[in-house]
Amino acid sequence: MDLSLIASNILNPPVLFFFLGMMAVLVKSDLEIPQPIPKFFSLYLLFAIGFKGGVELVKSGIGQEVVLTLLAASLMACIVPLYTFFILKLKFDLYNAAAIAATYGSISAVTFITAGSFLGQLGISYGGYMVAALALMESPAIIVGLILLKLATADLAIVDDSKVTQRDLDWSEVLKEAFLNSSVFLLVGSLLIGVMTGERGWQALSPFSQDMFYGVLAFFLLDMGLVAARRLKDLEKTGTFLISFALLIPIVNAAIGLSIAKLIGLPQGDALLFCVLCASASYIAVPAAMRLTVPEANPSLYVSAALVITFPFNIIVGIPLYLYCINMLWS
Amino acid sequence: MDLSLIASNILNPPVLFFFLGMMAVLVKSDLEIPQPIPKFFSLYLLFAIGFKGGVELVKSGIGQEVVLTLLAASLMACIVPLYTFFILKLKFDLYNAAAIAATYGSISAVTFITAGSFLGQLGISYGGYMVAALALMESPAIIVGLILLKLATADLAIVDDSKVTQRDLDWSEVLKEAFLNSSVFLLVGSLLIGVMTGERGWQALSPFSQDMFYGVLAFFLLDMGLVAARRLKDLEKTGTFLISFALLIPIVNAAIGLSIAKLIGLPQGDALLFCVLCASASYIAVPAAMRLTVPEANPSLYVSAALVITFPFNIIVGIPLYLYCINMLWS
Amino acid sequence: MDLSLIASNILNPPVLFFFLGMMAVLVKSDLEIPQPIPKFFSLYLLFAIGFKGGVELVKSGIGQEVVLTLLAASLMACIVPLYTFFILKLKFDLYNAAAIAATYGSISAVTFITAGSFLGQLGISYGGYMVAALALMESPAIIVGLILLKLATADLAIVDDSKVTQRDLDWSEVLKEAFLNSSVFLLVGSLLIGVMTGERGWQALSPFSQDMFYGVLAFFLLDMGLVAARRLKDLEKTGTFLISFALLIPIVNAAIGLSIAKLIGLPQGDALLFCVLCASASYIAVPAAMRLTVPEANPSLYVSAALVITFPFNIIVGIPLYLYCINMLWS
Amino acid sequence: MQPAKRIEIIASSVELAKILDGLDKSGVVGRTVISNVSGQSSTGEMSDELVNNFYIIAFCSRDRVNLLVENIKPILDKFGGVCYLSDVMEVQSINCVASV
Amino acid sequence: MQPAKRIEIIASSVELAKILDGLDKSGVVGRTVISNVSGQSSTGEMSDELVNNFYIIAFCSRDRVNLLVENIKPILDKFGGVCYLSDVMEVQSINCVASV
Amino acid sequence: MQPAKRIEIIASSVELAKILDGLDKSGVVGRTVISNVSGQSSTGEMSDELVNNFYIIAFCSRDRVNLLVENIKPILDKFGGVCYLSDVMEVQSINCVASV
Ligand SMILES: Nc1ncnc2c1ncn2[C@@H]1O[C@H](COP(=O)(O)O)[C@@H](O)[C@H]1O
Ligand SMILES: Nc1ncnc2c1ncn2[C@@H]1O[C@H](COP(=O)(O)O)[C@@H](O)[C@H]1O
Ligand SMILES: Nc1ncnc2c1ncn2[C@@H]1O[C@H](COP(=O)(O)O)[C@@H](O)[C@H]1O
Ligand code: NA
Ligand code: NA
Ligand code: NA
Repeated sequence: MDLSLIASNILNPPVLFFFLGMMAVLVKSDLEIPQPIPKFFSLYLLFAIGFKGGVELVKSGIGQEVVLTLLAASLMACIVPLYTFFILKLKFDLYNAAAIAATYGSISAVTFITAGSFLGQLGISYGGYMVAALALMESPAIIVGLILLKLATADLAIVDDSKVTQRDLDWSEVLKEAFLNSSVFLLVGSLLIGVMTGERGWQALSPFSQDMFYGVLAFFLLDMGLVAARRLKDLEKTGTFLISFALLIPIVNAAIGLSIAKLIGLPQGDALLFCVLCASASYIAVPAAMRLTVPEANPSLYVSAALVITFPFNIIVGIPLYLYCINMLWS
Repeated sequence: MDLSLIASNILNPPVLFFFLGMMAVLVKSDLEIPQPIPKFFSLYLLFAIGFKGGVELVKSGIGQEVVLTLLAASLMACIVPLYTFFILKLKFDLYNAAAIAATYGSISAVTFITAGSFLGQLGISYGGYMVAALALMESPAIIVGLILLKLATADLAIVDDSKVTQRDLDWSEVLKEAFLNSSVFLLVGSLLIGVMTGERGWQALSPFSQDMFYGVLAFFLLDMGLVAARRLKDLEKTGTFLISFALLIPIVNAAIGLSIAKLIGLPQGDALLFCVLCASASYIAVPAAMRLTVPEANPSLYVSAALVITFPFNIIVGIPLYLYCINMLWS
Repeated sequence: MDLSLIASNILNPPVLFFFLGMMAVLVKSDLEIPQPIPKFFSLYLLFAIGFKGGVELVKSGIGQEVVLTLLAASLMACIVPLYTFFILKLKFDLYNAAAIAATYGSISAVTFITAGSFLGQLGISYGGYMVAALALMESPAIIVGLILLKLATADLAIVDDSKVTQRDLDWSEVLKEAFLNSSVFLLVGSLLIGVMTGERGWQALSPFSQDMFYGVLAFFLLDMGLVAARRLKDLEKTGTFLISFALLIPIVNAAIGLSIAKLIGLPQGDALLFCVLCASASYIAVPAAMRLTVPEANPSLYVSAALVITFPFNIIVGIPLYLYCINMLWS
Repeated sequence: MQPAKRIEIIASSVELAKILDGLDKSGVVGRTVISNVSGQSSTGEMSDELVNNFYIIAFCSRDRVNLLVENIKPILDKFGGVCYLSDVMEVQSINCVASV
Repeated sequence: MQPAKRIEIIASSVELAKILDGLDKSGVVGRTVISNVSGQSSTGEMSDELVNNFYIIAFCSRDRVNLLVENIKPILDKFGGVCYLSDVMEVQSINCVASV
Repeated sequence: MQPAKRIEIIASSVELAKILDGLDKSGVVGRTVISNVSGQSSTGEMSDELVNNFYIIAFCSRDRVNLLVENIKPILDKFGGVCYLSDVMEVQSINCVASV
């Protein structure tokens, strides 16, 4: 059963195109999706998923389940960076620990979207409010990471004044970067537009936002495969600790997510997406924020872990694995 | 009734995405549609509207109504720059007056397209020949503006020889810029291809040219919102005279257009599009031509007025307002 | 009959958009499809044709006809550069002769795709394995050309040692360039994914890969028209020999292809595509390889001949002409 | 023709806003930005495919340079990126003349 | 290696054809054009998001420069844009050697 | 601030990998690549609309230049393309300092 789920996930065209992209780099083909096409496709995917979520949110309304899920999502976005920070501190300095923790506290929209399309292929539906959860979980980790860093370096500053440079974070800028970055903004904006225009807007936009979705996702994952594979060589510098972290933490987080989903009583589709949100790590929004707010941290650590290990792991093994566990526990 | 039309226009996804774009700039989000995606989308929209117009022109044939409309369109494209030039001369020098007049004599294809999609949502049809009117009205204003400038500066040259540099316009270049600029060329070309391939071409191309249309328009207006809002600060330099001009002249022109449409006896859909053509101003083709032919004029004046005031005004208020008036007068 | 086929080919929107692009350059319009849109479209077309080929290959299975066709395709890809090399040597030096021969031994995917869409319009089907033939015929000519060059310059080196620089070809690089260049890689990769995901993948991807196909092709040919026409002036330097070569060799190759197709007993659709593969010349993959492996050859010769003469000839006259002959001989 | 300076700055696109601010503060209003530039440096922190670099060229009068360096250097020190100066002759620039 | 000149021109894309003409007339055949560059200048006439700038780099022999300046300056005077010259050493360029 | 060199290389994109190799071999790790640049040269072999050019800028310490020229020149000799050197002052670059 597990194997058949993995197989039907891997035989998903988008996942296969991800492999094709990795393969292209490995055999040194000169295949390349020229920028800004992939950039635009990522905007398109956010737009499409947000809009669809909004339209469906109107249909389903906001019940108790929705409120509970959103609360749980916010909670997870705060807890994950907290506990991982202390694990990461064992091996990394404060800056890198904070940056990696923030990365894993946040989410990967593409992983979410791939899980959604996997559900679609299996004919399992999910609630539009999960898109709101996606939006909610993108940013808090950035704030939590920075607070942790602030506290930790304040401690340090007392111990040894010279080593640590005084950080005067521009909080308004941090908050702006966290909540108004283009991903969150477009996702939430499209969701609201979906809510406002409802079924009528859907009919006009869906040939573009729905029918193209799967194909664009395939092309986008082709590019992600290229990007991830080009970074494979970074893994040497990353070290086994971070590699193990990047493989195990998703499973731990998915397990926590699964427990919460069971507790709230989410249906299977929503439960999978919730697990995937918990298990995924950000490789776009958070890294961009970290470069500005924690320039001392090494981007090749936090980007590589999230992009080269956690992302492919979730895409290929994680999604069907989590669904398998859900199928077992829910039935 | 008016309010409900405005509401149903504003609840149009494309218009909402225009707002979203403006909002992104106002809250300083880093949302951006990377070039050349918006450039390509504008080509796509011209291609799609031209092709559709051509196919429908074949179906409907060319009757008296068509000929009258095209004549009226050409007339308006000549009259508007004429009368506005004299109004603008009250406050601006000859160069700027001519450039702004030409801008308002020409049209905005995106406004036309938005009006068309608004009609589509209301289930009101319009004739394919309106696309021909669109193409016809793009360029004459450039010529009229330059002739006016030539006459006016010739007058001046007699009065005070030193102030005005002798203009030796390269007319062949002006005509080329006016009639062969990429917008007009692609629009007319696609229209002709629509005429030539008719229903059979339509069946092959419409999944691309028709089904995607609404979504591409939404994305394009998102970008237009970004572009317009980034220029909001230009309004300070623009002055109240030009701001009032940019708000009132569209209404005046729409009223003239409406009278003509009533006179010719256009059906409601066509009448709205005709009004919108009269009321809109160019912020792409004419500015590009003016930069080359009247470099003395200040682009931030003519672009800002057309793009930051007239365009949003028409998109948001104008289109439903004009339709409201038409509904009143036609019934 | 011939004329009606030519007419129905020319009244194909994609072919008309090719004309429109050429026209834009001739009347000096500033129409331009900004990069990387055309680059992306070419990737899209390869992806779509490959995927479709794969899906259909699964349906039809691999019979004797398939194997024979693929063998014949490989054969033609080796024979054409061989015989044309000796013709070309009459007028060109070894380097240019080898480069042009390789260009004509390889194929133009866009010509193939245009022929496919022409068949689609006429309601004639073709086998998915023809896409495999397309992939098979892209690269061998590169190798054959280089071997010929190696042999020929070795001869020369004996005669006159000083004139020819010792060529130490990096064969691994040549083979990589030949078989892993992005076109071949994406085409074969998409074909394999089509084979693996079959009907289910088709249902998910076809709104993107199938419904958009025709429109993207039209836009892409618009750009090809622009590109080809901008190079028209190169024809002066090309000389009448190469111009005649570029017009006659496609017909000769198509005739050979036709005979083989008749011999194997291909159905009409497949026969047309086979002829078109034989008749077409590469203006992307092979030129890129030639720049690196035979830098002594003049790109404006081999690119112009393939792009400015052979490509339009096939698109406009060749495709319907070959089909006319096939219709005559098959019935 | 008169002497002027060319300032070239390359850094990650996430820093663009800060650098433009620095230019504004130094009164360097004339400038050109090339986006989506890719790069590599020896810091081991190779450039991101997901976050691109930008390349700014600004020509300005020689006496503005010191102020600019003061304003830009701390940003690059903190966030990374490079900045180089060189000498040019100004053929045409209304702006730069105005600012001399 | 031999001395040469680098010419840099930045202006609005609507002027590109004119500038290229100017280069042709001056015999500067070797050149590279970067399109879709964005910019800002002090003229108050800020650059257009709808009409982008271009950036041309041309390396040429030093004796061609005067003719070029003569041909290009009037265009920039009229339509705007900037042009700067600087000194470079030519490592490799068949074209430029040929034109010396 | 200390003196450094700017190396500029323009060639067809099909040669990019070779040139980057040459830079690597010469220890020039800091560099920026602008892709999709179009161009023209006097060789009669005009640039391709289908195969674009690239433009590389690399700033490096002056003593690296000779090695680089040795490694790059043969590639350009064979496949075409241009390379120019000029003097710059380094305001900021951790990389380049490190390599001095
Ligand atoms: N020596 C150099 N020459 C040219 N570009 C450089 C150089 N060093 C760094 N860069 C560019 O600046 C970016 C940021 O550098 P860094 O902050 O050192 O990671 C790199 O990705 C390159 O694009
Ligand atoms: N001092 C400068 N340094 C670099 N680029 C400039 C400078 N001045 C102007 N530019 C560029 O040239 C374009 C046209 O300038 P202008 O004609 O003055 O509006 C601007 O949009 C900038 O991209
Ligand atoms: N003198 C030059 N100045 C600037 N760019 C040049 C020059 N010569 C050649 N190039 C660029 O280098 C590319 C390749 O030149 P080539 O190898 O001579 O065909 C051209 O397409 C131009 O983009
Ligand atoms: Na997470
Ligand atoms: Na108007
Ligand atoms: Na062939």
